[in-house]
Amino acid sequence: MDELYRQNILEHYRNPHNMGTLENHTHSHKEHNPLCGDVVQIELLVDDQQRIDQVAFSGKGCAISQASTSMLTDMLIGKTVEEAKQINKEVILDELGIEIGPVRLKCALLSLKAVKMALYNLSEEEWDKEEDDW
Amino acid sequence: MDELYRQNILEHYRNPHNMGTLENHTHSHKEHNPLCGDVVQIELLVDDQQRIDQVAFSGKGCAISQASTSMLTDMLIGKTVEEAKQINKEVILDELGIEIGPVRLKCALLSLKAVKMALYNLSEEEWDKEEDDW
Amino acid sequence: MFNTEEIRRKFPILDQQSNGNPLTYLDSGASSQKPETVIEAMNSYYRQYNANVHRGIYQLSEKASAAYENARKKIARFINASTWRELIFTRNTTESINLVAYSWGLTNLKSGDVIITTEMEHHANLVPWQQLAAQTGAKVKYIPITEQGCLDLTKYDAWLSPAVKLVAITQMSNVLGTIPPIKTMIEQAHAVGALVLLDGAQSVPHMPVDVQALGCDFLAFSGHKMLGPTGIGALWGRKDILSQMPPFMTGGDMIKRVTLEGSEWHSLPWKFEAGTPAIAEAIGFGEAVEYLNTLGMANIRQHEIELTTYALECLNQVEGLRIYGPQNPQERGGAISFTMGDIHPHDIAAVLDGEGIAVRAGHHCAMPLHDKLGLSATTRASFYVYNIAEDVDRLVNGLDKARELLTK
Amino acid sequence: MFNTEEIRRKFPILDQQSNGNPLTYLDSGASSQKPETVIEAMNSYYRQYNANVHRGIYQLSEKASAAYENARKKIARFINASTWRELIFTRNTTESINLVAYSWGLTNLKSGDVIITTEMEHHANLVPWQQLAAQTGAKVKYIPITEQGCLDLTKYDAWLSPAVKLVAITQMSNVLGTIPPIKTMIEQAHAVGALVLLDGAQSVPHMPVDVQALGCDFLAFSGHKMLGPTGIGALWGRKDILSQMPPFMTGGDMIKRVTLEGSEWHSLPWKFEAGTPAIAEAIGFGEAVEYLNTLGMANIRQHEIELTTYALECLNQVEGLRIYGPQNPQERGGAISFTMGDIHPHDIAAVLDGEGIAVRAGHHCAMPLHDKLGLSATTRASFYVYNIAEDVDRLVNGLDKARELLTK
Ligand SMILES: Cc1ncc(COP(=O)(O)O)c(C=O)c1O
Ligand SMILES: Cc1ncc(COP(=O)(O)O)c(C=O)c1O
Repeated sequence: MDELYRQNILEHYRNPHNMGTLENHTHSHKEHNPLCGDVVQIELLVDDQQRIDQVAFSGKGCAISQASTSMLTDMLIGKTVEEAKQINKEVILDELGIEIGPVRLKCALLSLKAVKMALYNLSEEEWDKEEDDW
Repeated sequence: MDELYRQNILEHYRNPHNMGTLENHTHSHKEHNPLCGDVVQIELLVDDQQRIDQVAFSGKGCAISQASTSMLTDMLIGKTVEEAKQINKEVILDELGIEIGPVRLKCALLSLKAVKMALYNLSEEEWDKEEDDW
Repeated sequence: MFNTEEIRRKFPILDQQSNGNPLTYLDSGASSQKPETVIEAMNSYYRQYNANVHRGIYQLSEKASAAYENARKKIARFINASTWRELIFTRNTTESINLVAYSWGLTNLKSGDVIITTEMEHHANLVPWQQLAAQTGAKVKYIPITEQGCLDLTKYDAWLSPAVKLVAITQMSNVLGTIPPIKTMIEQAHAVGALVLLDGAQSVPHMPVDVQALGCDFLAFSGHKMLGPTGIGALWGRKDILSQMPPFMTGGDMIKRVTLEGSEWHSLPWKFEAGTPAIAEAIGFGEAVEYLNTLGMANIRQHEIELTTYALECLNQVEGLRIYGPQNPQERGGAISFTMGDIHPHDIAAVLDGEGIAVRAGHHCAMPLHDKLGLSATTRASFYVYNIAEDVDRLVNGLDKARELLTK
Repeated sequence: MFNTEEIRRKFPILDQQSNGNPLTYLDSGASSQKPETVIEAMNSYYRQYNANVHRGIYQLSEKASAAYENARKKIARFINASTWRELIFTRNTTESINLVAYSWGLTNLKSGDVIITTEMEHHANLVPWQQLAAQTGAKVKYIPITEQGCLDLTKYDAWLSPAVKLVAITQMSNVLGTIPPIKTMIEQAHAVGALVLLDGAQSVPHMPVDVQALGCDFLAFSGHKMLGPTGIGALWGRKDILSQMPPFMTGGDMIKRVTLEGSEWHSLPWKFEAGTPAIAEAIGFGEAVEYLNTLGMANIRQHEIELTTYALECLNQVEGLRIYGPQNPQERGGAISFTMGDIHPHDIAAVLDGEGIAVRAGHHCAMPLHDKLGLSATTRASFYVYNIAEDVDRLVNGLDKARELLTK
């Protein structure tokens, strides 16, 4: 547990970055966590050069999902959409820096899923493939 | 096994009593064993005094069912219908004189069920009650 | 009288460390632990007389058949069925309810008919009725809950009419703990000609249940929540009703005769048990019921009332903690769901896990209830025969720790 | 290469006396024995990390969830599924087939459609289609068998047409042992747009099965026939087809969202797994598959071909004995059904039991096949990894004894 709520996670949880809404967003998506009913809403402003200028998120969630969303939004700003596509499960888990069980994995990846759906309309099918291990 | 195929059972199996049909029967019933598809056909001649004068059986079956049917027909002859009603599972098992597993029990009791159905139209429900233990 | 020390010795699993702390298992509402006797009963089957049942004419199979059918008898007697023929083995409560929805529901319901259930049901006693309604044109009505987490029976009274064909209610809520006044509700339902199905997933493990005294028509429950193995549950139904119902699944073992033109069904209960059954699991379930009998269901209920009383007392004093469901331990079971400030239930559960305390966090398969409560999730602690006051103390300490760590 | 002595040591159950004789288990076609590793895998779950799966945020539950899902992956890989999402846990083959009949069948079949199956099917792959036909107005056609116990494929060729929506056939007969030419039959079915369901209850335990190589659409099989526990089976289906199918049973765990107005379903495979699954059983099943992999399915097939060769040789010499099914061991599995004079199969089995030999007698859940053969019952001996030539010798001796005792 003490492992799970490491300082970096607690900091993002207590003071999440990029929380709020973006009036002038170009992309957005709202994603539910089927396991707990949590919701994250992601809004992005992508410019003509396909670069992510601004990101904001809102919604309810546990510390893990709030922290991972906060970290993800930091990562996204300044990246191109192509670069953002490279962000995957491993990148998020690295950033969180904790070992995570299968249930909490959904929490940790909820915002990543929302971003992918928002940016390039990833299908549930394709998301499953990203998440699935053999 | 040697227990199961005791001499008395083998004798009835090799030379079953009252095998055949009764042209002038007053009651009859054909019963299937759902476990093995065996069939026994029972025919009875009951007189005005409600006494069983003659019994005959036909059909296919294993040694246990053939022997128990043969023994049962012997028992029935001369009994009144009321007396015949008293014949139950225990009587048959006593007569066979062997310990019998749950599967073979169906074989041993097939003809008793047929007789009860023939004589007084016992319902499946009532038969279940006779056969059921708690 | 209720010797928890002795009881806990039968559950060696409880005697382990979890994240460096002694395991405090408070999730029996989801699935209970199993005593050694249950595990050993299954091992004996697998190691000594493993064989398929019903048709084998050899020692192993005859022994297996007898054990399987004997387990059925034990469980039938446990709920005071009038005959073991009324006891059908299923995988779990969910399958038991689906069996009724498919077999009884599809043949007996039509457009305009009404199914009454409640807002506090587990999805298992809710989604099958929604599906049945969609298929038949029947309508589902949900008895609302009051502020106190009880059923608002004025609605029930108002809705009862000859159009109501089925009342499907839980005998004990897995979230609120609520025990509705089932007996009266059954009488009222019968008065308008409706059948009553009880979801006994939480009640049968935790209190004496007598189907004849209750007068219900169906009762569904799961082995794994009552010291038994996974993969086995039961549907009890009144014989006259079950006899009229068509089979649910078809195949081997449930037939009397098959030809290329059609089939005749086997008698009860086998008509509803298609294919090789969960043999080891039935045997384990029978053993579980035997052990529950040894403890005595009234004693178990009493033990849990005492534990719940203590838990409510303690939890009510935890800062920011709010309990959902009745506060009177006599009117509720030992599943206690709560929130604590705006700390997410996932986080509470995770911090507790770090302390070795196993609780559940989420919607507990009762999303409509959580919607009604305006919550997406709660944290739930639930008790069983092996739980002790110390478990409650540890929970309270863990909650304090969670508050410290996670309050913003 | 195939070290039966070593294998038998993993099955201590075989090392027992039955009626005063060493046990000779020849009924694996009905249910196999389980190696210690399978029993111990389940015991570990019950004794060390027993908890419900999927939602628990605590160590035991996370470990249980991982083990459950890991078992699914092992089994999916065992039949070479392209993703584990195609592997649905059921109770047994029978439920797997019923799932397809209810979910796929009721939504896709209409009056005039045709289902092709065969005369040699187990009731599990026959009665559900009869029921489905009765409900939808579709028609079932049965490919007849030849004198040699093979399928009369001229009929299959003749019946194939766009009206055929489903071909449901066994990959290995549990009575005759017959292995039909599945791959060609699948290609032919697909050419007219029909789907193909394989009953793999006998094939998956006894030979390599690769669903991608076969190109079938559904495959049903049971854990208990392949060294796994009772209470667990599997349905494999092609993802694109499964995705389109409505759920079968509904309740907890298979939903994404439930409101009083309706529900959204969870993704594959959970959409088809309602309620608490058979957790210990899935874990045991996964372990069984692991052990089969160690032995190697091709080796197992080879071992059984050798044993069947020897058994056919010996049995063909037994006075009055008649074998039903193909005589070429390459074209058949190791289930050998026979009659001996007019001695009733029950009596043969009972005499053999007295010698410690476990065989099955009856219609083996294939009444239409027995009708066709003009029999009400046969005696069946069936082999698996732990059987040896000596078992065949004992069987032959036992048969001689039965003839002596029971010839009139
Ligand atoms: C060919 C075949 N299909 C189906 C079944 C049914 O399997 P289960 O009883 O495990 O559902 C069996 C086993 O008896 C079988 O041999
Ligand atoms: C009240 C209630 N009903 C139904 C169920 C479903 O039980 P199972 O998952 O064993 O089918 C549960 C258990 O989660 C429950 O608590």
